[in-house]
Amino acid sequence: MNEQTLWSVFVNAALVNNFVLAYFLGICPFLGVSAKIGTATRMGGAVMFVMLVSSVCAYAIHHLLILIGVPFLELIAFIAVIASTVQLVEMFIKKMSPTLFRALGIFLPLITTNCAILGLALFQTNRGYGLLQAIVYALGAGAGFTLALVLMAGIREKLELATMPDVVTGTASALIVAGILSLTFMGFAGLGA
Amino acid sequence: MTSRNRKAVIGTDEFIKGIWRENPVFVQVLGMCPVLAVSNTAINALAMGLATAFVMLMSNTLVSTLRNFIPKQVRIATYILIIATFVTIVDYAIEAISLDLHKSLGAFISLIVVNCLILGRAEAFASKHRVRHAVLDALGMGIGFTLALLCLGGVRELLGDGALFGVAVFPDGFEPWIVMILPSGGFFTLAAWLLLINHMQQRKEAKTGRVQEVPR
Amino acid sequence: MSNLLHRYPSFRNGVHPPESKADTHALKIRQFPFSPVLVIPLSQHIGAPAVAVVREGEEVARGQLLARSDGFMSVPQHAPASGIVQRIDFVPSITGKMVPGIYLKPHPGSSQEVAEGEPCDLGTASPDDIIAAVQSAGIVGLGGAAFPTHVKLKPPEGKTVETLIINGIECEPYLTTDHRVMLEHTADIYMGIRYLLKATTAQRAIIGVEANKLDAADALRAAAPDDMPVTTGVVEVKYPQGAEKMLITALLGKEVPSGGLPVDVGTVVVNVATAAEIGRLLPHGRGIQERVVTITGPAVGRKGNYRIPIGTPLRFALEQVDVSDNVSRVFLGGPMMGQALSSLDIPITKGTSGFVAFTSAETAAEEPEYPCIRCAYCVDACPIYLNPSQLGILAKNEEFDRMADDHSLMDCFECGACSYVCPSHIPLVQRFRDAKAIVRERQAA
Amino acid sequence: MYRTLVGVGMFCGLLIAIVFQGTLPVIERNRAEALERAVFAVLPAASQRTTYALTPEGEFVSDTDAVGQRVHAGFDSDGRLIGVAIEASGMGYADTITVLYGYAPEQEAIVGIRVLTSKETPGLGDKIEKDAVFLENFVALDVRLDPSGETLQHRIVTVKRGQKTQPWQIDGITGATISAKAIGEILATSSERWVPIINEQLEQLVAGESDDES
Amino acid sequence: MLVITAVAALGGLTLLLATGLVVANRTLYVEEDPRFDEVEDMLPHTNCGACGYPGCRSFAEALVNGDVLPGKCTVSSGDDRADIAAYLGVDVGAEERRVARLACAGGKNVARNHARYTGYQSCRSAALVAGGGKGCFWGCLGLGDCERICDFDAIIMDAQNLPVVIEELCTACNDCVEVCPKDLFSIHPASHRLWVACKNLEFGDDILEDCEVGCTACGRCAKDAPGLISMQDNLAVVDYDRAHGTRLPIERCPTGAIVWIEEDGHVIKGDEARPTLRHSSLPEAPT
Amino acid sequence: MSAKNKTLEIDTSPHIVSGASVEVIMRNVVFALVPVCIFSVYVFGLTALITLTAATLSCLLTEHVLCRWRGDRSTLGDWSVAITGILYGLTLPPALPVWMVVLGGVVAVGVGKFLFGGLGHNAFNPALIGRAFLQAAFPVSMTTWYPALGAERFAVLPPSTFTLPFASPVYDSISGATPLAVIKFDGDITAATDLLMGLTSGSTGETSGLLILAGGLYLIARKMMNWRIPVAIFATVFALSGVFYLIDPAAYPGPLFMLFSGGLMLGAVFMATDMVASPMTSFGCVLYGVLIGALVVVIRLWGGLPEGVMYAILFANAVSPHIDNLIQPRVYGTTERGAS
Ligand SMILES: Cc1cc2nc3c(=O)[nH]c(=O)nc-3n(C[C@H](O)[C@H](O)[C@H](O)COP(=O)(O)O)c2cc1C
Ligand SMILES: Cc1cc2nc3c(=O)[nH]c(=O)nc-3n(C[C@H](O)[C@H](O)[C@H](O)COP(=O)(O)O)c2cc1C
Ligand SMILES: Cc1cc2nc3c(=O)[nH]c(=O)nc-3n(C[C@H](O)[C@H](O)[C@H](O)COP(=O)(O)O)c2cc1C
Ligand SMILES: Cc1cc2nc3c(=O)[nH]c(=O)nc-3n(C[C@H](O)[C@H](O)[C@H](O)CO)c2cc1C
Ligand code: SF4
Ligand code: SF4
Ligand code: SF4
Ligand code: SF4
Ligand code: FES
Repeated sequence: MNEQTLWSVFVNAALVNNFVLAYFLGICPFLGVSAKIGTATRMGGAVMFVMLVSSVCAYAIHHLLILIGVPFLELIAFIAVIASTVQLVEMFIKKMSPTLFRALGIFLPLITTNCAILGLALFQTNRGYGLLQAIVYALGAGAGFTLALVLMAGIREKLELATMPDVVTGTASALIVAGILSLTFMGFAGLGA
Repeated sequence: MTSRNRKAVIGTDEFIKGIWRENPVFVQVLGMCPVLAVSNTAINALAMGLATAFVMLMSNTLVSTLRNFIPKQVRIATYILIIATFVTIVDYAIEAISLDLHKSLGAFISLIVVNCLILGRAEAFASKHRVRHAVLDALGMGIGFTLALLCLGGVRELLGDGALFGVAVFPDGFEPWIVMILPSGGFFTLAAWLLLINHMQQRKEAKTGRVQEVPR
Repeated sequence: MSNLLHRYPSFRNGVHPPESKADTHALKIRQFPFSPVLVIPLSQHIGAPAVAVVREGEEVARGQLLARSDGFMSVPQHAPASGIVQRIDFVPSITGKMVPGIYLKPHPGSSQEVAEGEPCDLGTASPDDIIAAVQSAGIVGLGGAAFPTHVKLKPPEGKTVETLIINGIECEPYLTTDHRVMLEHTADIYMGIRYLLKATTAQRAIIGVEANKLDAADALRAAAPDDMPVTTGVVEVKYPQGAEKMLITALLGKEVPSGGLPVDVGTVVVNVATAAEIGRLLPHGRGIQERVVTITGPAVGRKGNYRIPIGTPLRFALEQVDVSDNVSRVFLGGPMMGQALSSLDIPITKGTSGFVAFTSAETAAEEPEYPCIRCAYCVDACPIYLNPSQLGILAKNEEFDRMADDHSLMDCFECGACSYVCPSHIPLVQRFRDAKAIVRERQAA
Repeated sequence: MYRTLVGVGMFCGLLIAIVFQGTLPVIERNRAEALERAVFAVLPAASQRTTYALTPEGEFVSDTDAVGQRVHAGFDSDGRLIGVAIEASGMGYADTITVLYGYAPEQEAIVGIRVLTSKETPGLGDKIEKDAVFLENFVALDVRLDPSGETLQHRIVTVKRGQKTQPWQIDGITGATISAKAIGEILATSSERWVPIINEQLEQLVAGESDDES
Repeated sequence: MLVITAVAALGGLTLLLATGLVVANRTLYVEEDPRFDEVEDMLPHTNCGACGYPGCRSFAEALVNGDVLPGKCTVSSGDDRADIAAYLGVDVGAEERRVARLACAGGKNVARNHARYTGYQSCRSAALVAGGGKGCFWGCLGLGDCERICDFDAIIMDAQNLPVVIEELCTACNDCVEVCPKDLFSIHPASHRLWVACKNLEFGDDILEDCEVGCTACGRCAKDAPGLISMQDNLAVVDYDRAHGTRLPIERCPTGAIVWIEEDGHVIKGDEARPTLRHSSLPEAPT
Repeated sequence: MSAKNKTLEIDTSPHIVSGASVEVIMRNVVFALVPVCIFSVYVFGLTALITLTAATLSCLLTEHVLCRWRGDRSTLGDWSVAITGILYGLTLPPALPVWMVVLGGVVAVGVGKFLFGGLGHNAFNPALIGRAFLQAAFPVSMTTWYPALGAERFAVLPPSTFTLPFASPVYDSISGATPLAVIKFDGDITAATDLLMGLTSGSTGETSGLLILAGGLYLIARKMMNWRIPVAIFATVFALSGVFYLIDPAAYPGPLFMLFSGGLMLGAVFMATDMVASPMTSFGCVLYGVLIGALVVVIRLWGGLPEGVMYAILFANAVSPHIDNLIQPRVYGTTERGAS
């Protein structure tokens, strides 16, 4: 059992131990989808949504597997269930609201095979979060991911118009900015204690 | 773009390309999370690299073996299942071998499941090639990945701890650069490697006067 | 100076270039002689060129119609002097292109007498009559744009003009034409306003004067007729106060909608010199033959304000005022918005409010261009509240569509305030001109 | 399609289950050893241990399947209770710190501490694991109960290095004040909860027959 | 026992998920361009986002829509990318190659400036100031807007400040046509060899004061090739709808304003045309 | 008359310029910083002089070398890197080993400026990047403070200053804690007059708030600095900390203490105002200032670290493109703002 307050869970996941900048989770989309602010924002929203879904799924699976006595299937069950659930949601959104799909749905496949989602499921299980804590954790992690992504996108949009030296290609510049952001986020240490 | 003649591709190329030309870390920039997260020491980097390589090897083999039996619609799901299985296996194996190592790699062993690199090789390569080639490909990619991780882990451990594989390298009194072991150090080190590689590439191009096709 | 003591109304932002008007603002308007040959382009205004009604070799009298207007968006051209039509041919123009025009050789000793036409009687004429008379007098905006004035006077269907604004701002450095006109032709201005008020059916008129011309404001106020709803508003000295949008904002607190015309906020803006010309010409039914031009600048020996016949080649004009040998740049209009001349064969036209000549000594050394340091000087200067810095960066990256779509490029009216203040010496307005041209072409395509 | 997917699924299940069963004994042994090492480290005089769970009713039971928070009682070779090893955690500089500390009822003091997990900055925050002066604090850190037996007489606090004057104070670490304070907080909170309970139920903690639960 | 539970559990789970997806696929199917699926299939399905698109599917859509090139995908091998390119490229039929051609030959060695332009170095800006100061109002200002805008490096400014189109590199993208303030470029099939390299609309030898290679509208070329070449607005105009494979019209052109472009890009003038050997620029001529 | 045969020069308008230039602005910032540096040397003695010199020189040299390496002309002439160097030096602890100072200077200009494309393109404040890097790399050295007004400060150098490159510094005789650390970890408050006069331990430049304010006022008067940013920061810090002080004066420090302690003055006046990394519009600058102020208060009061000005400014740098996107001036004659 874990007794962290919800606020502390949230601040920790969002700022102090930001998923991307401190835990290195979800780096691929962080580098890939952070070139435009608009895309980054929508991606962030989609991540937050998937995190919620998978957090709830993971909570359920974890307890179910313990119940039937095969906790060692956790990893494979997590990934299979999360991936399928997200795919179902994706199809559902595509059918029901093409606009929402354009805005959020197209990011969903990208997110399922992303460390941040599985990492969230594993961490919340490791830490023994209760359902409510797990949900807040997912929200915090999603918010932190979005924040990092959007800040990154803002800077990259600006850098797109800059005359960087030839050796600095897209990925390298993104990594440098990420490093600096990570330095910056160290300032939040100790908050939410 | 001209299509290269596929038949002419011999096995060695499958092996070599992953190490340098299509290096998963430095060229394809894939699977960055474990690369950055567990490259704070050379040991971790090596272990992570080997674990990933093992999973890739096994899943590539199995996928390639089964490639003609797996229906198209469910192939991704199948690959994920296969990969997850081997990851679980590796996870338990490492835990059995060394609890400490397992602890320091943390969740990132499990996260090999979602490493884009492995699924990428399964889908892009193993599902279309014969087992022998798939194995070579996995080996090449795995070694490339491990080497890249070592490049990072080495630099980070050296500066961040003054040691390499846990063995002190600098004389006493060395002031460690703690930033290198911190997350930002991971980003900076990888960026530095990329800059170096870009620089070398450009120097080479400038020399040969040829604009290489670099994936942008 | 007076700016510091009083708070005069103004628009937001803008810049304060040195005024450089002291050399000429006290000098009375003097009459210029005729040059040996007058070069009269058929298109001295925005719109369709006039159509010549004289033949080569024909004898014309001063004030006689040389070319008639070609449609509503066009004005006629009158002979600036009595003489012989030498040639109807291509004449040099400020755009660098040769354009159709008339070479008129004045008779030696041609008098300054002008042929009378059909007067337009203020008491009896209908608004439409006045508008027609303004057109046939060949009047265009003398403020610089040379837009046919009668077109402005006729509000589009469904719009009404409430306020007539007379633009006596003259915010360009160096120029003092309007200043002198306000001092010396006060009566003509008020006569012109009477015509304009009647033509536009506006309720009132405001004469806008910058605070550096308080003597002109005093003169106008002193001479204001009691029976006219006209006031004189003094506004802050600031560039580009004279731009009609800025002036309307300063005087009325309204903003002309983007892409709209002054009439959208119930106003028409007419330059003082234009108003004076209307008041001078319409009672006699004459057409424009000359205009007041400031000739000044470090390269000019006898600076001053001159009444110069239309068509006088610049070379002749400069010779008359003892231009220095090492003149290197001549700008038509002031230094902020004026056009540089490539050749002295270009004639003075109706739109020429002044020209400024610099010697090579004033030609500043080329300053190196730095990257934009985002100092926001330009943002604080732009009277249209654009973000010239961002526009400049986008222009450098050739993101023209983004400039237009996201950053309102097309609202830029090229006042140059941003380029003026930029500490990085970035040629902002030049880039915007290029970008606007490209965007316009893309939109047309 | 179904056949492949389900087939692969079942095959995977089989594979995992086999590996799991194969490695389980080794892993369990590893874990038990690690735990044992930790427990004996924080209770230096102990040589055997029994794991208890605190049931919701507030009883200690040594049943391995019982639900409830676990503590590990350490005994010397004669079966005399040396102390109790308790796990506690709290927020450190970077992330949650988990420690195992040994409480000796006889001395009414904390007699050892071991950091189980911490992400504190290497070279700084990780001094809480390595700094000799700091660890010295935990040879006998006073957690005396006040006469009522319900709370501690003095709550544990961390003070600046060199300013320790009382046995319940922790001498901090320069340059890692935050981590050192966090340890103090963790111990204070945990001891305030556990010490009264343990003292009340001392008699339930007796040397058990099962040392290794595997 | 454990093994059986595990096998059963995973078997059940996969069965459940597969059923769910199959049912969903039936009920929630949305009609789309089939090429999306095809192209998506050729992609590696890693959904890594490295291409900058949110997942392989979006990338496939972008590929089909022509917004992006296959090389953006870093995961797939060169062969796969080639396959995709080939798949998408099928409908680009073999068309005649088209290139940009410049209608001005007035480099600084043969054409004069009236005034010295010192402002922002861009043809567009210069063109707004008295046409740029060049004697010939229609001629190239030589400040290289076209060179800068060409994304394919197909234009270089030569020593005489005239743009030269490298035909192999030119993709006929039209950018230079749009950018030139003097409208000097137009896109032509590469087979158009006969070329009028002037746009000056003035008449007579006065032109030669400003530019030694301008078209004086003498009309000899039109006489030599009646029908093919006509004089319009004081300028020779080639009617490419007729057979234009003849070099004849250039022979008597006195200035060399009409030229013949060889296959290798070499430009040939008629014998009458004064060969211009000068390489230094002409002095500025005040007017 | 020969004038008529002259070839005229033509140019696009405007034909006159205001004369403002980057060098002049940057040079004046350097002038405004000089008193701060002098005072800091007075307070900390020789070691501060060495630190400031090493910081400035390392930045200048890095810029020069990198420009040359890139094949451009050196951009030392625009004075901007001199500001970076001096400000970077002013953020460092006075007794920091010179080798660390140089390393941070290389990072400041190399990573913080050059890799981003040089002057005008850096997304973050380069001086602070140098400091943030050092803070993360050598946290102990970066939080070891040399005491102010030591008796021998002009005679004896602390042993740490000339530590061998890459070796750990020795800080034996050094003590001293910043007012912020004192209040955070011990709960004591430093006297206000000491703070105001700058007679406290701390970074080289966080000594005299009054001199910094004077420099800022000079630049504001010459319109080389946007006054809204420091004012917004001060107002926010004052208001927020004031509220908490009123709620519980025992637990929270007073607003004046908050204003004059730590790097707030230097940061708010000279570093947050770096035009390159701050928003363009007036309202955007106010928002930016409020964000920095609020972060400073949050980090100081509830965070783990005693001081948060650097992190607050870097974070706000990262937010500033978004502020610029969201807060665009409303274009004349329209009702919407300019940018999307
Ligand atoms: C195409 C065009 C149409 C215009 N139509 C009108 C009009 O209908 N009514 C009017 O009052 N002014 C009209 N104007 C004049 C403008 O309001 C303005 O006075 C003129 O462009 C000169 O302004 P400037 O000297 O500030 O550049 C028109 C201008 C242009 C360019
Ligand atoms: C930047 C700028 C500055 C201007 N300055 C003046 C000025 O000082 N005086 C003036 O009469 N018109 C000035 N104008 C032109 C006015 O906008 C407007 O066209 C003119 O007052 C209309 O009168 P007109 O058509 O009778 O010339 C300026 C225009 C612009 C774009
Ligand atoms: C990169 C970095 C890492 C840090 N890590 C720790 C840490 O792990 N534990 C800690 O207590 N303080 C850590 N700190 C905080 C500072 O060292 C802080 O100033 C110090 O704890 C204050 O203690 P002092 O007053 O004894 O110097 C860190 C600071 C930085 C910049
Ligand atoms: C008011 C003002 C403040 C400045 N502050 C900084 C600063 O904090 N850090 C810095 O590196 N440069 C600063 N500069 C200088 C300049 O903007 C800096 O070199 C650029 O950030 C480098 O591109 C400042 C300049 C001005 C005008
Ligand atoms: S030129 Fe355009 S952008 Fe510049 S200040 Fe004037 S209106 Fe604004
Ligand atoms: S005035 Fe110049 S340097 Fe300043 S923000 Fe504008 S464009 Fe940039
Ligand atoms: S062809 Fe046009 S765009 Fe190119 S240099 Fe000449 S004038 Fe400029
Ligand atoms: S801009 Fe386009 S059309 Fe012109 S030369 Fe370059 S590729 Fe050819
Ligand atoms: S490895 Fe790709 S998101 Fe983590």
